[in-house]
Amino acid sequence: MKLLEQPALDDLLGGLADRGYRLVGPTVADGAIVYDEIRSAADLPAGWTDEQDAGRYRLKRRDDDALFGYAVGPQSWKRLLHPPSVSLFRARRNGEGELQIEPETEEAEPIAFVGVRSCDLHAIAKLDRIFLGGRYVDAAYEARRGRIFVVAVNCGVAGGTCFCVSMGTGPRATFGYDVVLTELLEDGRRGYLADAASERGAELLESLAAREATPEEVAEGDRIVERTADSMGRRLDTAGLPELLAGSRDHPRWEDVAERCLTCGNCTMVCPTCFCTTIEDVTDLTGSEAERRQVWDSCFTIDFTYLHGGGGVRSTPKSRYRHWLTHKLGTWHSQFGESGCVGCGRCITWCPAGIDITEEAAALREEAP
Amino acid sequence: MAARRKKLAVWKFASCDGCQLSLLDCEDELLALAGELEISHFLEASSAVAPGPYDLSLVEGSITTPEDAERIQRVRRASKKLVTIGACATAGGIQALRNFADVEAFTSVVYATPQYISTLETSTPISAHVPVDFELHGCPVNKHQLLEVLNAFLNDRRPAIPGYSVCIECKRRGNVCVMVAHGTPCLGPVTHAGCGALCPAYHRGCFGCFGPMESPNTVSLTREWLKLGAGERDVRRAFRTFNANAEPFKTAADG
Amino acid sequence: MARTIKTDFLARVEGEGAMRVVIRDRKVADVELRIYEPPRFFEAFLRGRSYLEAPDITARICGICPVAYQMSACNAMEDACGVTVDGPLRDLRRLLYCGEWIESHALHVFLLHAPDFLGYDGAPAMARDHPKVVEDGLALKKAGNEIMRVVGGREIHPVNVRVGGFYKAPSPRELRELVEPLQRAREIALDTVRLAASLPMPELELDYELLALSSPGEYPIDRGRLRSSSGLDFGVDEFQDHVVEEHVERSNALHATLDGRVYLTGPIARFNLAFDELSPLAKEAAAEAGLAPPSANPFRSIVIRSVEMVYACDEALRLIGAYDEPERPFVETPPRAGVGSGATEAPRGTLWHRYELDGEGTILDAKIVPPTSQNQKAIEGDLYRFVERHVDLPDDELGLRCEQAIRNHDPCISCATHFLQLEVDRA
Amino acid sequence: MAEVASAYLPEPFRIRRRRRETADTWTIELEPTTGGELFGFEPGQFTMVYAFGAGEVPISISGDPGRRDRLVHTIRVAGPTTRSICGVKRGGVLGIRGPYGTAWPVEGAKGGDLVVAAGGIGLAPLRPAVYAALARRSDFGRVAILYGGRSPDQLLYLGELDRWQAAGADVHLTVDRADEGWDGPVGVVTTLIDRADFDPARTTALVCGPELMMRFTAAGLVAAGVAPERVFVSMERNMKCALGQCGRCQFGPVFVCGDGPVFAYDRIADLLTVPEL
Ligand SMILES: Cc1cc2nc3c(=O)[nH]c(=O)nc-3n(C[C@H](O)[C@H](O)[C@H](O)COP(=O)(O)OP(=O)(O)OC[C@H]3O[C@@H](n4cnc5c(N)ncnc54)[C@H](O)[C@@H]3O)c2cc1C
Ligand code: SF4
Ligand code: SF4
Ligand code: SF4
Repeated sequence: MKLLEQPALDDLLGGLADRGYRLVGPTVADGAIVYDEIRSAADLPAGWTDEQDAGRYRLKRRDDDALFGYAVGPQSWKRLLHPPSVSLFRARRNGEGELQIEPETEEAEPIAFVGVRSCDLHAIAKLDRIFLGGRYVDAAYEARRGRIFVVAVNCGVAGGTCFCVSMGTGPRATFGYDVVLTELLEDGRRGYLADAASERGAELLESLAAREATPEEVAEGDRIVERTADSMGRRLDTAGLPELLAGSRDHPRWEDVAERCLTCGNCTMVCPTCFCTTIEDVTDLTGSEAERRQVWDSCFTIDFTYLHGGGGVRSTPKSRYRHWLTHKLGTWHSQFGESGCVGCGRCITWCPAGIDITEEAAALREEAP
Repeated sequence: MAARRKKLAVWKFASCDGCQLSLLDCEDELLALAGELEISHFLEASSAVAPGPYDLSLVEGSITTPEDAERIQRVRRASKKLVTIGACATAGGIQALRNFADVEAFTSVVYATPQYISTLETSTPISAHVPVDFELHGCPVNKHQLLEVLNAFLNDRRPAIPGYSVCIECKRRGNVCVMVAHGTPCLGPVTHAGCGALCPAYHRGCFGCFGPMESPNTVSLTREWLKLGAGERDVRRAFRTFNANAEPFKTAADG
Repeated sequence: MARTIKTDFLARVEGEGAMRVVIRDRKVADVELRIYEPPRFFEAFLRGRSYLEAPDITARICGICPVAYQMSACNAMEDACGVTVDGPLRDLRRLLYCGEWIESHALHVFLLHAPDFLGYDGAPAMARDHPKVVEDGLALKKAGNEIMRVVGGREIHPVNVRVGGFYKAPSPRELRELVEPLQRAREIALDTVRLAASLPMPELELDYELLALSSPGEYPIDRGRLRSSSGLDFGVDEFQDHVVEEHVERSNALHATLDGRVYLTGPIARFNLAFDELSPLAKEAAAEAGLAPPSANPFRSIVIRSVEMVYACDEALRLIGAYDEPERPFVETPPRAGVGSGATEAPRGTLWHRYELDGEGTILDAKIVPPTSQNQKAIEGDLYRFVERHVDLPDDELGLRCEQAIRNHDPCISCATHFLQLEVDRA
Repeated sequence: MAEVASAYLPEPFRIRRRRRETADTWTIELEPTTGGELFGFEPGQFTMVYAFGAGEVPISISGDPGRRDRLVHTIRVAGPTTRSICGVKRGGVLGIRGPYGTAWPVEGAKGGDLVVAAGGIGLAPLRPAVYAALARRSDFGRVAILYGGRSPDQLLYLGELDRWQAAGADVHLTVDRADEGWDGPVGVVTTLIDRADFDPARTTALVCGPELMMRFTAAGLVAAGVAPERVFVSMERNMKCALGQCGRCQFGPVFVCGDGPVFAYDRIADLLTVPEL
């Protein structure tokens, strides 16, 4: 384990840039900490934190200048690995007798993900299962995925809607990264415990002016992560959830939540594991060129389950919310052998109606009919 | 491919002209469009008028006079497909605010001699008068969506015009939610997508210019607005603007 | 013998209107410009709305010049609140307005008016013989629209305008992306002045009073006092002391007079009253086109509009060059009870708003005088004199020329109803 | 450079024959434009059929799995995409990818009786199973085909039905609404269960049709004594990718595109009763 003093962190980012990576990390924009292009540590949200609760997010000043003193931002890394809109192919025709399919090609960019939290590492692993681990491989995802460098950060504070501890997905990063950092803040001094889990990670750390961390520093790092684990904003009792949900399809709580649910789809858009898409066909005016695009979709739309003649299978908001929650916490287990939720809390924070997945699940359990 | 160019007609009823202007705003596509389609009736662009029947009629504006109520019947009869464009034609537009007030009083506010004005008491959408094949939302319509509708009708496919919320576009665009992060009341969750989540991208709340989405829960959104400190009057004003006569918004404004 | 020349549906104007000219014994007996566009009662339903809603609501009066409505409404509301918007925010407004001028003028010059001069029924037909002209026109129009899109959010009914300024100020980088297209647009505008000057111009002299905003050191766009060719000079708040609107039976619009006289606002008025304030390049272009004040042939308005496009490109580039991102995108405008008025120069003329607010900012009364209702009498005057001079033209030709004469003033009927058909009656 | 979506790329197939089955249904035979042999498939599997610019939809293969020289689909016009597909003339080209999904367990039915129950267009996905069974007729006990349509003019493959009967299948037809020429039974498919002769204890049943029809027919077969795990149904859900990646075809815990479309009834019987799942 190394200890990086402040300038070395800049060198770490600089080193990644030198190795050809575009840096994407947390930065303050439009009243939130978002993941966007950064150039150096100066673009990180120094001294900022976030206050998160159901349907509410506010940026707040910290009384120190910590660079990672906040929880996860509105949008996840999904945006970069599984972008909101992807062109699949172009088709050309000359009359009816000819159809040319031209695959769209994309040069996957080397990107360094800076400041990935443990829950999001788990989320990326879940996306991997869907796009790489099933019967078919999404080649574009694979290419993008293969070119990232992950700088994880162990969480120093828990957000008001975090529940990774319940989901077993944090707050300590245990896999899926090249380098992991723990931010130590003492007497106005910042230092970063740094550990590598890959060769290129180790190579990067070696190139920095960093010393070995002292056992006290390592212990301090552990304490910080433990403190975070003890201060989760939310919790979720996961015991027997898939069975509970399978048995709760007629639960009155679904009516109750449907009365509040806006079916706006925000939860699915911000969720780091929600992967659903639709296809849009576009043609040019002459009708000789067409394009197929894959775009993020949401199970909260009526079109999502549209069947000819019958309209949407899930025509009521109740059935749409039920599908979403049941998939996240229940049926994902039968499909992929694990939960679909990593406890990041985004769906809670970014729901304009403040609907809380942990509260809904608890209600289903407690008010079991 | 069709040997004959399909005939397009553009009609105007009570409106601001903005939606038909959207067609002229397709600067890059306009000439190609004029090549692919026979623009048979489009007074804003040309005084040449070819007789119907038209393959596709785009109708802008709402019905506010007895003459227009008759004219729309003739337009429908002359059109194989009829697509309404914009909030006026699909929901009655902002002039439907008269539906909630006394027209005579309105007339006398604006015009010195109200008896010269012939007008109905209501502003109603085209669909209240004739069958409509497709309704394109927006005040004004989005020109990319307008092109998509033209394209889809030319190619006989379903237009890719989703009925879900502005929020979905908002998140795809990567905006930070103004409602959650700024406490700004936003109509995005109950508003039909199509604009690309423009207002939140400009740090303001959506004001509903695309009308209600497919399953709008205005009751729940109203509750959230009140929690953010909006007054009931603000809620009523918000729902009672460009799509005031669209049923879900009408109900929401009535509280 | 009486003959009636009429057009039931005036094409290539914004909105719906008709024209009727009655000729008896080779003398013009009557001309009328009739607006049958259905009324939409904006002034009525503005009552009871919030002062902050006025820019978005009044924008819907007209899809061609929404920025004009938004800006006049903002000016009036800020006047009522006792707030002045200055510095970079005001510059941004002027920039946005330049976008609307370029877009609206290009639309009018190329798509609506040029076909009259070149003998086509519309731009699509004209494009077959003069593709370059139409393509240039569209490129110019697009450059204007790009400004609207970047600064305002979209081309029609921009979303970014608010009382006190904007919701979000564009970044200097976003504005810099407008520079190159605007430079190209300016070249096209210069060519357009030459092209417009070369068009065959029917003869006609107008003799009515001209009215425009005036503000020292700048061509009138977004603010100023009102000045007329007869020397009137009054504040925006005194507008109603001079301008009186009356309702005439044939029209769903109101007709205005200035101290009892017929008058004209718009490009011709601005050019004649504020020529000195044009940019050097715009002045040069005018000089090259043989255009100098006084310029009284309304048919030459197409040349003036082209000169104004050169100016608007120039001005937009100047504003972008000098842009400093403001610290906040708007200034606070706490409401207070009272009256506020505001006027700006829409592409087709002066647009005046006046509101009365209560202490909470609720609109108690609204009054909007659009350019087209101000110009309607002047347009009829033009028709009268034009038909008088050309009374022997065959009906078809006369009808077409009359329409062209109407288009000289780029009337916006959607605005005025809150305005056209041509009918010539020769008994 | 990576191809964005190799798995999403259709292969161009040319229509070599098309046949109108009913007023709104066509059977088309396709071959790869590049020549060569058709991919192998099992009865019950489907492909994604792309009509230029209009869209791409799942369509079951309705041809003989024993023949590798052509791909056969039977398609009913349900909306714009299927209208487009059915509008492409002989010589025209469509995009095809697949095959996808699970199969009817024809092999597993050997040694016992086979009941094939179909409603409307549902006979198309079952036809390959009928071909496969009749090709090895002697491997099976009784083979019953129960087929219902809304009206006589909506029944598919009428000429073939006679051949199947001749080849040793016991074919029963019914319609919801009879017309003048119809002298067969009137009623839903379930009413045919009693007419058919099979031994429930050693029967495998393959059911395909509208969801409600499948529910009642499967329940009817079970009531008649067929073991639920020996009854198979084919599900339909909105589907954009058929790769298990668009998430749309979820039916409770299963993905119709990969876990199905053919499911053993016992696996999904309770799901079928949940509204709006
Ligand atoms: C596994 C499977 C096998 C099928 N086999 C056949 C067959 O052999 N013959 C046949 O005629 N039809 C079959 N269908 C149904 C066929 O896919 C639909 O009729 C078709 O998708 C309708 O598309 P459309 O665009 O013409 O109609 P629209 O009603 O306009 O549908 C719009 C879109 O919704 C989706 N959609 C609508 N209905 C369905 C549906 N039932 N299933 C899946 N997606 C749907 C599609 O993406 C479609 O493009 C099958 C469906 C599935 C799932
Ligand atoms: S369901 Fe909610 S808490 Fe769980 S991973 Fe998705 S967004 Fe995060
Ligand atoms: S800003 Fe408005 S439109 Fe965007 S996500 Fe939030 S509520 Fe939805
Ligand atoms: S965000 Fe809402 S008000 Fe704004 S442009 Fe879009 S639909 Fe209209």
